[in-house]
Amino acid sequence: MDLNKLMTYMPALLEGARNTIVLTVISVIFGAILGLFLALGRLSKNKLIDRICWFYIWLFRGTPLLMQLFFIYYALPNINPTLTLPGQWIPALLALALNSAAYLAEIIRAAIQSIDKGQMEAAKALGMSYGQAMGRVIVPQSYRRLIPPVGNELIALLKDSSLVAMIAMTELMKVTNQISTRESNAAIYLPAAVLYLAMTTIFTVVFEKLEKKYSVYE
Amino acid sequence: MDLNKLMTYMPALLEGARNTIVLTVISVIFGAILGLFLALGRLSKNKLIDRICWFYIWLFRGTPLLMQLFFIYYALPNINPTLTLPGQWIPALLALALNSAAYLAEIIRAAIQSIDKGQMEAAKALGMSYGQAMGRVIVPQSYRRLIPPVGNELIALLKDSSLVAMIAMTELMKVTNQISTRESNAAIYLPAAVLYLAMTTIFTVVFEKLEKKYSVYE
Amino acid sequence: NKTESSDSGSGTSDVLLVGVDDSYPPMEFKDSDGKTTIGFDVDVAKELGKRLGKSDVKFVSNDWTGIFSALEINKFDVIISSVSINDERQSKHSLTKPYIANKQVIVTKKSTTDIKSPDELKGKKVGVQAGTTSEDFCRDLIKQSKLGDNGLATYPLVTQPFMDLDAGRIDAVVVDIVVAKYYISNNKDKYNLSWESSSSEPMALCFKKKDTDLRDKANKILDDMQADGTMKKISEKWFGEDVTKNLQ
Amino acid sequence: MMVKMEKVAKSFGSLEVLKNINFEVTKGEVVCIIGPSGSGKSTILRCLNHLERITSGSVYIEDELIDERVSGKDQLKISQKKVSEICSKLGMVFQRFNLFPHMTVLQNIIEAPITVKKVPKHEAIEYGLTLLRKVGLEDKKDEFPSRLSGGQQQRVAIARALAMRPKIMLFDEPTSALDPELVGEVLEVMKELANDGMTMIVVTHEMGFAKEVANRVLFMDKGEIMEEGTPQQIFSNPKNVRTKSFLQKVL
Amino acid sequence: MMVKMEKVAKSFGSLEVLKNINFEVTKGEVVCIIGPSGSGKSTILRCLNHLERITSGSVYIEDELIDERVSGKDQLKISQKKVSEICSKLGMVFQRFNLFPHMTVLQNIIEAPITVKKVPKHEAIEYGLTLLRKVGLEDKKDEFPSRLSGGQQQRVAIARALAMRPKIMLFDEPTSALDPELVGEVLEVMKELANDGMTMIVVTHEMGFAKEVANRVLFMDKGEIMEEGTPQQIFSNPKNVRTKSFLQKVL
Ligand SMILES: Nc1ncnc2c1ncn2[C@@H]1O[C@H](COP(=O)(O)OP(=O)(O)OP(=O)(O)O)[C@@H](O)[C@H]1O
Ligand SMILES: Nc1ncnc2c1ncn2[C@@H]1O[C@H](COP(=O)(O)OP(=O)(O)OP(=O)(O)O)[C@@H](O)[C@H]1O
Ligand SMILES: [Mg+2]
Ligand SMILES: [Mg+2]
Repeated sequence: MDLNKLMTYMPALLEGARNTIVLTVISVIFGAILGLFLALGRLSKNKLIDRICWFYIWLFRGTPLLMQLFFIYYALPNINPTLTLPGQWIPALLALALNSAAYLAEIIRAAIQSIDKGQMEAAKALGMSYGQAMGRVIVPQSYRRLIPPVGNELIALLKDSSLVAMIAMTELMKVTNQISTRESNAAIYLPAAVLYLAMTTIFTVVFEKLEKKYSVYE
Repeated sequence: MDLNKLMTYMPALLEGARNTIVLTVISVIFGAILGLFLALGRLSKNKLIDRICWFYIWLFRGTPLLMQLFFIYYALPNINPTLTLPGQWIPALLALALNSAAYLAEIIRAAIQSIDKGQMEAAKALGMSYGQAMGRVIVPQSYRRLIPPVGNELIALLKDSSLVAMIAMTELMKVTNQISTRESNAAIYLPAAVLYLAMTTIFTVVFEKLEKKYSVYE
Repeated sequence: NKTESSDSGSGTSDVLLVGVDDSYPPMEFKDSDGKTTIGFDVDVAKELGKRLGKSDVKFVSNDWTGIFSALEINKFDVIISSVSINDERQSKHSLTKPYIANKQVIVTKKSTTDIKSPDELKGKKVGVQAGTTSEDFCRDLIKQSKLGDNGLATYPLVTQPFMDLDAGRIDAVVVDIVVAKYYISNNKDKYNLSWESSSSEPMALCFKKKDTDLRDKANKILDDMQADGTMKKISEKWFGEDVTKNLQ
Repeated sequence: MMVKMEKVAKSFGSLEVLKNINFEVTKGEVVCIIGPSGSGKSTILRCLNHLERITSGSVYIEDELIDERVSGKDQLKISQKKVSEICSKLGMVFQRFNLFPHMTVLQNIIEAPITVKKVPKHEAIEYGLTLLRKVGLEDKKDEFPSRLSGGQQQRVAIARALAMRPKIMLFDEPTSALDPELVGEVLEVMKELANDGMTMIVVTHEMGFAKEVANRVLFMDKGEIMEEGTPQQIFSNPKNVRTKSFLQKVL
Repeated sequence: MMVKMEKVAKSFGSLEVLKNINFEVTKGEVVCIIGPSGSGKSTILRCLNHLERITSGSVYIEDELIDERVSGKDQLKISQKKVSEICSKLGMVFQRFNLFPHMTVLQNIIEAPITVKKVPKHEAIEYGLTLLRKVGLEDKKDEFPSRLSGGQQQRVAIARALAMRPKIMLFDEPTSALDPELVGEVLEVMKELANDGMTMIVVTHEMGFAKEVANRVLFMDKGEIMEEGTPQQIFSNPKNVRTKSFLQKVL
């Protein structure tokens, strides 16, 4: 593929890459919020809450993201038309966020559990309630340990988000496929791979910076 | 979708599931072997070896598996016809193994680095060479810590392996897509999701058993 | 005063939403900017939109897998994306009358000389796009034992069988004639059109099951377009000939 | 009576860790608990501030019944608020300091008064600085714990416990994670506290400290208090054979 | 001369950890090294068996030059084989035991003789059992280290070091990770070793042991040997002010 042609395709590729990034970042943010609640649920003394959260995680980690996407996009409206989510962005974001929440929940739980038990004891001995101890002592300490695995999850999602092509969203992978059928040429996958590499590398660097920032007290 | 129809599709689904499992397990085995060498390379004092392994990992984790599949399957023959890999299984296994090797390398490296530094010191103080210390003391201790993340990687691969549909291989996801297109009905995704859940659950249980077995000395 | 009552369901909006799998040149694909959707179906859709009194036509790019489900859950009003007519689709959706005649063809490499008809596919490997009538065609061949059980490879994208033909993993591609012609004209010294089916295989616009009124209106418009030469014009623009004649 | 345990027993599953524990501590008393590893010394302290719940028996703090159980069943409803109140009467210092690593020294000290006791921030800071001066670390107030030596960290931990204005201080082997030359500075702070009249229960292996500061020494073995007496009685003239053999090993 | 260091200096980056270290140990001698945390005691031991490389100076083991460097540059080529040989002359016991957790006690002991020295397995087992008897743990030979108390683990670690039939034993605070009542059993084994005539260099905070067993005591501070002498000289009559203040804190 010559350079001229590549340059004409570049805006489309870049727009695809932008959609990929936006999808990924927004889903991770919502996924992390839901994941935190799931993680706290898994650590809860209430057996029922623990079980529910366990089931959620089991279900969403045990089935392919693609099926979850399909389910939310195609099957929900079949079950009941009022469950039709408008447009492409909302079902795509919902599926990605629900999926990553399951992974992030386990990451967050591991980070919380890796905090020295002495910290919870010290907090309790000072009279803090479980909630205060979690909120003021345990969870803040887990931030730094969360950064590397959350970064990995974000990068995994960056690549998995290509599956939303299946539900009519246009992101980098879909744009690449479209161009490749036009050209009947696999060479277009090369610039797309470079764009993916660039995105993952940038995210990696950002997360390494963040990690350094949060290690001041170590 | 009524039960009768489901039963007629069941053999196809099961065959798809079998292919999924075979693909996954074989790729993880080869991926782990390559990953171990990459991990040792990353820990090597030789800067060049370290750099090469780093680059490999960066490249294969930074680009989507789908692109790696495309490259191996469609682009290699373009570059040089002698690079054409025969059939579907070999290129599929190659791509999955190369991809998972990058992830497993980082997992193995982390496990090795998490072994108390005192172990290497004790081994060296007893006169062992670096290789002896690694082979007899450090790596065997890392097995137990490897089991949970390798289990996760295997389950991730179980789901990612659905991408081989791109290179005309038939596995569970593809079978499901074909049936759903033919039937114009998304309900077939339900039994497929159940099969995926069954596979991930079985792998999870097996890995938990393994972990328990390897913790005798703890 | 028909118009008041008959714009049913999703057709009520001022914009016609058209579902396309826009990786199927020259029927529907991306322009050289990689963004604009163009092709024969696209022009037909635009004309349809105009004649339906819509202010605009928007294209929703949906992968072939799932495109029919997406239609029935209101993601768009109509699929205009090289939908071949078959019983399955007739029963589950509302298809118009044929608007273009399609045919299955066999494409081989220039160097291949031993495949001149489907009868010579025995022992060969054939590639098709998954879920298309080309796949159905090959499955029939398998049933008739004209093609081996392992002789069929299915791909998500229509280009992929051509790439695999290049790689030498398969011996022939079975594909819609319009697509075949597009790829052959782009790679004149690479591919051969080895065989062309005699029976033509009509394509239709595909509406939702419940949108029969809209389908009927579309049928009328298709007739008009045929009659006033619009179809011929569009066809000649994309194929250099009129492939919209002689539809049964 | 500041602290009283009556017929306290504690099991973890089938493992009996405490058996029929009875003891009292009066105001201003310094009681040292000694005994071999695993004998249940830490568990006694942890049962006082509800870090562990007793299996049966009764526990009183300042003559108030704060826990009563019969074979694992509560005889007494206690709310989180009540537990907080008990905890703020009891200051606890751990072997491994357990400072909050993500907070500076001063933040460590003011955290609990502000969040638990709702003390206004400026007041908490003022008292925190007074306490830091007392343990000789005012200049370290803005350091993170990881920058401090073990001895300094333990002194901060003492200040943190004191910030809740406890009536009784519990020390669980406060010096055994310290390098030998740092042990002295922590014991010094503890001696001062004792001299100020603080009621203290100290689990320790520092026999010198026990001899010098304790009013009473308890020797524990296998979950029981085997012997109890003044430091002279215990160290110079132990009656129980197990006390004798333990002291032989340690002294 | 079993061990000799001449003008040894060691830096980590810009941090000078050892400065102009000179000392000798003769056959059968027991030398104790004492001093505050961070003074470089461990680093001396680690430079002897190449766990760290010196920055400049010379090191001799059994009168053989085994390391010589001038400002970080090797003056001497040493192969991995040579390093193994040096290590098998020097047995090292660490503060944190560092037993191999995935091997049983006996496997821990025979591992190095078999893989490094290529001793036949049955011979290694036989000698291993002899050593286990010596440290009083023959009945634990098939246990994993995690099942042993700290004191037992440290005795296994000593047996593991002895299995290589070393000429010199190096101990780096062998008892400071132990509960006080377990210290005695380890010191007992070490005393026996000394009585058997083993050359030993012991970094320790156990002043009692140093007084009783050492032929010579070195006091280190800030990377230098500040004072050196018999236990009497050092403990009863320290000349250096820093020695005095250190001993005051510790005794
Ligand atoms: N949470 C727990 N679950 C089960 N067993 C426990 C738990 N906490 C303590 N134990 C056991 O209870 C016994 C007493 O423990 P405790 O910590 O009170 O002893 P200790 O006298 O403080 O010993 P040390 O000097 O080692 O701190 C030990 O056998 C210990 O293993
Ligand atoms: N690998 C290393 N990198 C950088 N600095 C080091 C390293 N190892 C030791 N040091 C530093 O060298 C100095 C001396 O350390 P060393 O462990 O020899 O002291 P020590 O006398 O054994 O102390 P301790 O009683 O705490 O074991 C310390 O300041 C330590 O921080
Ligand atoms: Mg304790
Ligand atoms: Mg040291």
